[in-house]
Amino acid sequence: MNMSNATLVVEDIHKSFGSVEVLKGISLTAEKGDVISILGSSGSGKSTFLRCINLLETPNSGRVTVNGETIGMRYPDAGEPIPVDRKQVERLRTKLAMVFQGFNLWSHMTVLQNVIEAPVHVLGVSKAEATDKACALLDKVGILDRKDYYPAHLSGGQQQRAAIARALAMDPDVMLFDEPTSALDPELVGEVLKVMRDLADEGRTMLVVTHEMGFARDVSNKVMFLHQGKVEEEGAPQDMFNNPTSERFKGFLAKTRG
Amino acid sequence: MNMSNATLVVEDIHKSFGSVEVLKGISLTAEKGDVISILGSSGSGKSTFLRCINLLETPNSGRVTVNGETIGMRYPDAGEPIPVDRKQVERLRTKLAMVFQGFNLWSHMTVLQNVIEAPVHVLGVSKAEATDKACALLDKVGILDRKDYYPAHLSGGQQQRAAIARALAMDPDVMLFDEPTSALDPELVGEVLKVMRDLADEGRTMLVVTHEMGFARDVSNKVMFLHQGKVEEEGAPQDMFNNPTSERFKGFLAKTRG
Amino acid sequence: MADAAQISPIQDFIVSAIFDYTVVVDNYETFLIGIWNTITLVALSLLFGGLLAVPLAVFRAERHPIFSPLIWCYTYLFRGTPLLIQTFLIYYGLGQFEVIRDSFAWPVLREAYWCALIAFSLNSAAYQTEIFRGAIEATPFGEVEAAKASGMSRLTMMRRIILPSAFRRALPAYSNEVIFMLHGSVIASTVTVVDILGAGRTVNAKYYIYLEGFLAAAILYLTLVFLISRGFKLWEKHWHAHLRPRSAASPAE
Amino acid sequence: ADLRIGVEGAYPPFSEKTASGELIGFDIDIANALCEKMGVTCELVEQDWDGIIPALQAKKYDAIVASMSITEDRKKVVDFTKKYYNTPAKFAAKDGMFSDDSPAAMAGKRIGVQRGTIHDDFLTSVYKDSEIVRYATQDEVYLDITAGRIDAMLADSLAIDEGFLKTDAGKGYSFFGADHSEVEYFGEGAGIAIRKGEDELREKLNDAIDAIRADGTYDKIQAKYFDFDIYGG
Amino acid sequence: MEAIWEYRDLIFIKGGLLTVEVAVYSLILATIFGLLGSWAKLSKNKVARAGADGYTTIIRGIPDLVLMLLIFFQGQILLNRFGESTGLWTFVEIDPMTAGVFTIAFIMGAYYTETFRGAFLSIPSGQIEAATACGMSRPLIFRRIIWPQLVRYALPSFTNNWLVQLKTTALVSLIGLQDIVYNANAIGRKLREPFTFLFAALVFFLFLTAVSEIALRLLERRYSAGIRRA
Ligand SMILES: Nc1ncnc2c1ncn2[C@@H]1O[C@H](COP(=O)(O)OP(=O)(O)OP(=O)(O)O)[C@@H](O)[C@H]1O
Ligand SMILES: Nc1ncnc2c1ncn2[C@@H]1O[C@H](COP(=O)(O)OP(=O)(O)OP(=O)(O)O)[C@@H](O)[C@H]1O
Ligand SMILES: [Mg+2]
Ligand SMILES: [Mg+2]
Repeated sequence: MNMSNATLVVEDIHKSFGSVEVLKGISLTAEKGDVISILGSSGSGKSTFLRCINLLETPNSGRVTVNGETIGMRYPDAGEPIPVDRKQVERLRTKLAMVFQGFNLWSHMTVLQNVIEAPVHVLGVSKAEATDKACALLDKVGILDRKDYYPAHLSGGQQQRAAIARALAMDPDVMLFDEPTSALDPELVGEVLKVMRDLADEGRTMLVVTHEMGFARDVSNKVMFLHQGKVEEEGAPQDMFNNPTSERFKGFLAKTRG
Repeated sequence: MNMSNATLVVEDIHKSFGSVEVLKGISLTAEKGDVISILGSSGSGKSTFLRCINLLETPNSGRVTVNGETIGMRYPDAGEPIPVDRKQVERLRTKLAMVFQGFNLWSHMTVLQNVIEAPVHVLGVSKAEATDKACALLDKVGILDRKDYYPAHLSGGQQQRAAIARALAMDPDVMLFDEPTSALDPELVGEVLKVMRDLADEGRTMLVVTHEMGFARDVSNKVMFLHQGKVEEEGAPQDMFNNPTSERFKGFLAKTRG
Repeated sequence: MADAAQISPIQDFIVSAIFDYTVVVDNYETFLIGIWNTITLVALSLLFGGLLAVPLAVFRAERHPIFSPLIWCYTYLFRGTPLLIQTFLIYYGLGQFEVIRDSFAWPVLREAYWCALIAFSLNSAAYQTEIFRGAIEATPFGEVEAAKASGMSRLTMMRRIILPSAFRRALPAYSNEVIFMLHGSVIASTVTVVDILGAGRTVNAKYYIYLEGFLAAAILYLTLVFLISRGFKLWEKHWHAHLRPRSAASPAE
Repeated sequence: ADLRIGVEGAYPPFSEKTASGELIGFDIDIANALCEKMGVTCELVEQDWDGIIPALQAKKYDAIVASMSITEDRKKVVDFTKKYYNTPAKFAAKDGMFSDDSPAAMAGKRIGVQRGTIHDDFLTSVYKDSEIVRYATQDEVYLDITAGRIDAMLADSLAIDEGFLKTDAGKGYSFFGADHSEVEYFGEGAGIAIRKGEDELREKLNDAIDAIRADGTYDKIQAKYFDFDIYGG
Repeated sequence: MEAIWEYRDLIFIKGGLLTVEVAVYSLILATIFGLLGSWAKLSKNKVARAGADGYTTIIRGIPDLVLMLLIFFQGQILLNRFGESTGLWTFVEIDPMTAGVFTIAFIMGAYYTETFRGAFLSIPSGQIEAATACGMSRPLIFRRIIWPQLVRYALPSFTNNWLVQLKTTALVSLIGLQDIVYNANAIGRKLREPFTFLFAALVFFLFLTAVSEIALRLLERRYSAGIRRA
């Protein structure tokens, strides 16, 4: 596998919960600037895959390499594998910013505080600098005027945009999105998709689990379709959407269009 | 008004909440075996009217006569009217069994206990006799196998059928239904409507507040349409549904069909 | 005349219920000492109790395999027995042992005030541990994940995300604990500390009376509770801005 | 019971409790003897010292036999019978710790005393430079002097002697300074307190005191506890 | 240890029994206060509501020991004066037992008031309507529909309050009631072994709490029939 200048390489990830194998060997390579959409029906393992990448779930086997640095794992005889070096995991997580379906903003902090929190307390950026940058980012996602609001006082779309700003504030190499719009009312989906589209245009590397076919087709340059923990089909969006080869993906498309 | 052999006669009920008059003089006569559907848009006063009949709400004026016996009311100079004789109200309530939208089963009792509760403790029937009869009724509504379940462990449709059995166990002269199916998932509505249809076929006297046009049209022999606390139109279902005279009822039909 | 005869017993009754406030005013210095002792005792035991409770609560919430059961025993012991006995044990009980009387700790333990403070702090720590543990365990799971995903170490996460949000959630329960601690602090008066009740007892004993000292104490306590409740309401209003419904939407500050 | 009598229960040798919870002591015996003389049945009610007068006022009992000194202050709130004994108050402390008991010598020291007693009044008025630590019962004073929480204590000399110095715990402690019986502070001896205005009861009690002194009952009781005359001059 | 054995009767039998007695009597009375209080708080009558609010505010504002001392002394005096001035009675004794039981009940009643109020509000109002619609009388509704559910919803908070109440009984020792704390303290003082005796009392309380906790949890399980669990 050529990983010379790939930003993120994920190799042969397996993951079981108890006796159920949820991921059965999934690999993925993201070059700089790639926008990869991950599709699949509910329960196919999309979230689990994304969470294995930044080790929110510990994969049973497989390797994750970020910018050429592979996360070291130990495999004890009994029990779950453990990362060799906690610090390494924490450092690499700062490179892999994640945006959750449920926003997960810290509810006791204002939007601005949410955005500067990790830069200041994880990266060690000065507060003034972090604040300047945060304001720029909040402006970019269009909620600068809400910077002193608490999350509970924002609409879902605004909360998700704040969460995106929070992720961007880490200057991540890869952004991971797990169904960023599916907890939103239909009217609010648009504003979040627009921000994501802008990010793609900027050349950000992004992995997006989504049910928004429009986004997958128009914005991403690679699409990956998961089924029962395996990659059923992958390729460029125009090929996949116009000439789906696998029966399952055809069925999936039919259902989501219907 | 001829009330010789009418089971239930309601005359000129007025009811205000605070300064808002919700019922502006409503009358109704139910002969034995009548199935009367009460229609009307939300807020038109259907529930309030039903609740005035068994004095769950105290009407400001008007008379309710059950089987020839009129509920005596006192009208003090200030404040709400009061029933002259609590015992009379309690006795007549046993003749007017009510089935609520929200089922309102007693959650600390099993289905069987719910059904025998009032016969044993209000009518003074022996427990053995009440149990026999309850089992027969539960069989009739099709949930005899669930008799020892607690309400929380039943589906909505099963709960509503238990509530109907509870009402039937009182051998009421009139059954009052307040939107008995509207809190149910669409799949469960059918099973409750079927039970109600069977009751109508048996010749039970029933007053049914409902949004189920099919039921009103096919099962009832009288329909009453309320609008803003007044009877806007009433008559036989075939006349009313085929040739609605009032504009408002026409509009209502158009909306519910659409 | 008949009226007067009827009124007088009632008047008599009422007059007998009125208390002689001059003895309280004359002894205001004793009461000032009492107020000072009560307030410092309550404040310090809450503070020391809290300092102890935070790490204990973290160990409990993380279900540390060794510490967690030990801490459970500690909280059970202190929550399951009367504060009165705990205080007596520390004040009268420890003095029973020569080793303790000869030890370095004795200069502290020989002071009634310190004994009360130690008993109250240990007791309050047990209650506060349970309060904080509940609050920590109630941290929304997603917020913890978000913290992990942004590369925070466990310590940073605890310090920046979990504890601050837990403290805010604990506030209503905490205000109750403060009031219960104030209630409990009267036990100090049974080990010679002149707290508010102690001041009342001293004044009572001085004049061979019963009502005035206790009633003055009751009024002082009532006032303190009122002030504490008010204080917490304001604090909550400020600290719970992030929880208020959206209708009250307004920027922080 | 015809008469209820308040007693203290933690002031040996005048009143204390046995393992089975029975009250014993000089005050207890005197109370019982008086009742017998008056020909009434009595009930003894235990009450901590600092509530002992309030409880009398509240009619929880009708008389107090608890080594209560007859003083002017107390006479303002209760009536007294004649005295039934009179012994001086004395300071006690660790052997050799103090050589005299002048206020100057004891300045800055902690003196333990039972709250609301004449000893408390005396210390409060005379020993202004000492720290006075007040206890609910005399037993607690003994406990804390052995624990070293207080430097000295002041109480009735007999009580200290019998209740503390002669016990194991009192080894190494002794009296110091003068006998204190200044009438302005210590009154004219211990009497029986009753509610104001109940003269009939007082006269009956006075007669009974005279009677037990006359018929030798008093001496018998005294001999049980002391080897000298505590009735005083 | 031998000392404890020698005094076992006085401490555990007499004292311990008295502690339990005070706790149980005051529990019964406090439950009644609590029911009355919650009824008043939920009633439409403004005076009743204000009275109940005042009651709970005062109790929350004044430490239990202070209240106990006030009631023990001043309560007796007021009762006497009232009896004398109206000529109804000359003396009704409030012995330490009555005062202790009454005071604890009065204090805890305020907490049970909130317990029962909360429990009452948890009963879906529809169930009461359904009972009314069946022709049940109000006492019947209370007995058959409200009470069993009230017990169920009140139990968790009731358990907490009971544990507090059990510990509060220790305070009766301070008004001269010879419960386990009083006896342990007095004997410990006399024998100069206060730690030994107080520790015995501590263990006794630990035992009481553990037993009642287990018993109430079992009761809770029994009464929660029909509740859907997450
Ligand atoms: N913590 C867990 N423990 C046990 N099973 C789990 C856990 N997390 C996920 N699973 C199971 O793993 C499978 C894949 O879950 P996953 O959340 O990855 O699916 P998904 O593709 O994201 O679905 P959706 O579109 O519904 O979010 C599911 O069957 C799920 O039940
Ligand atoms: N207890 C009450 N207090 C004040 N207003 C009430 C009360 N109950 C009902 N109302 C008002 O009376 C009006 C009629 O209410 P009612 O519940 O009878 O309507 P409905 O026809 O049953 O409507 P729906 O179809 O929504 O159940 C409404 O405006 C309602 O807000
Ligand atoms: Mg998912
Ligand atoms: Mg309705």
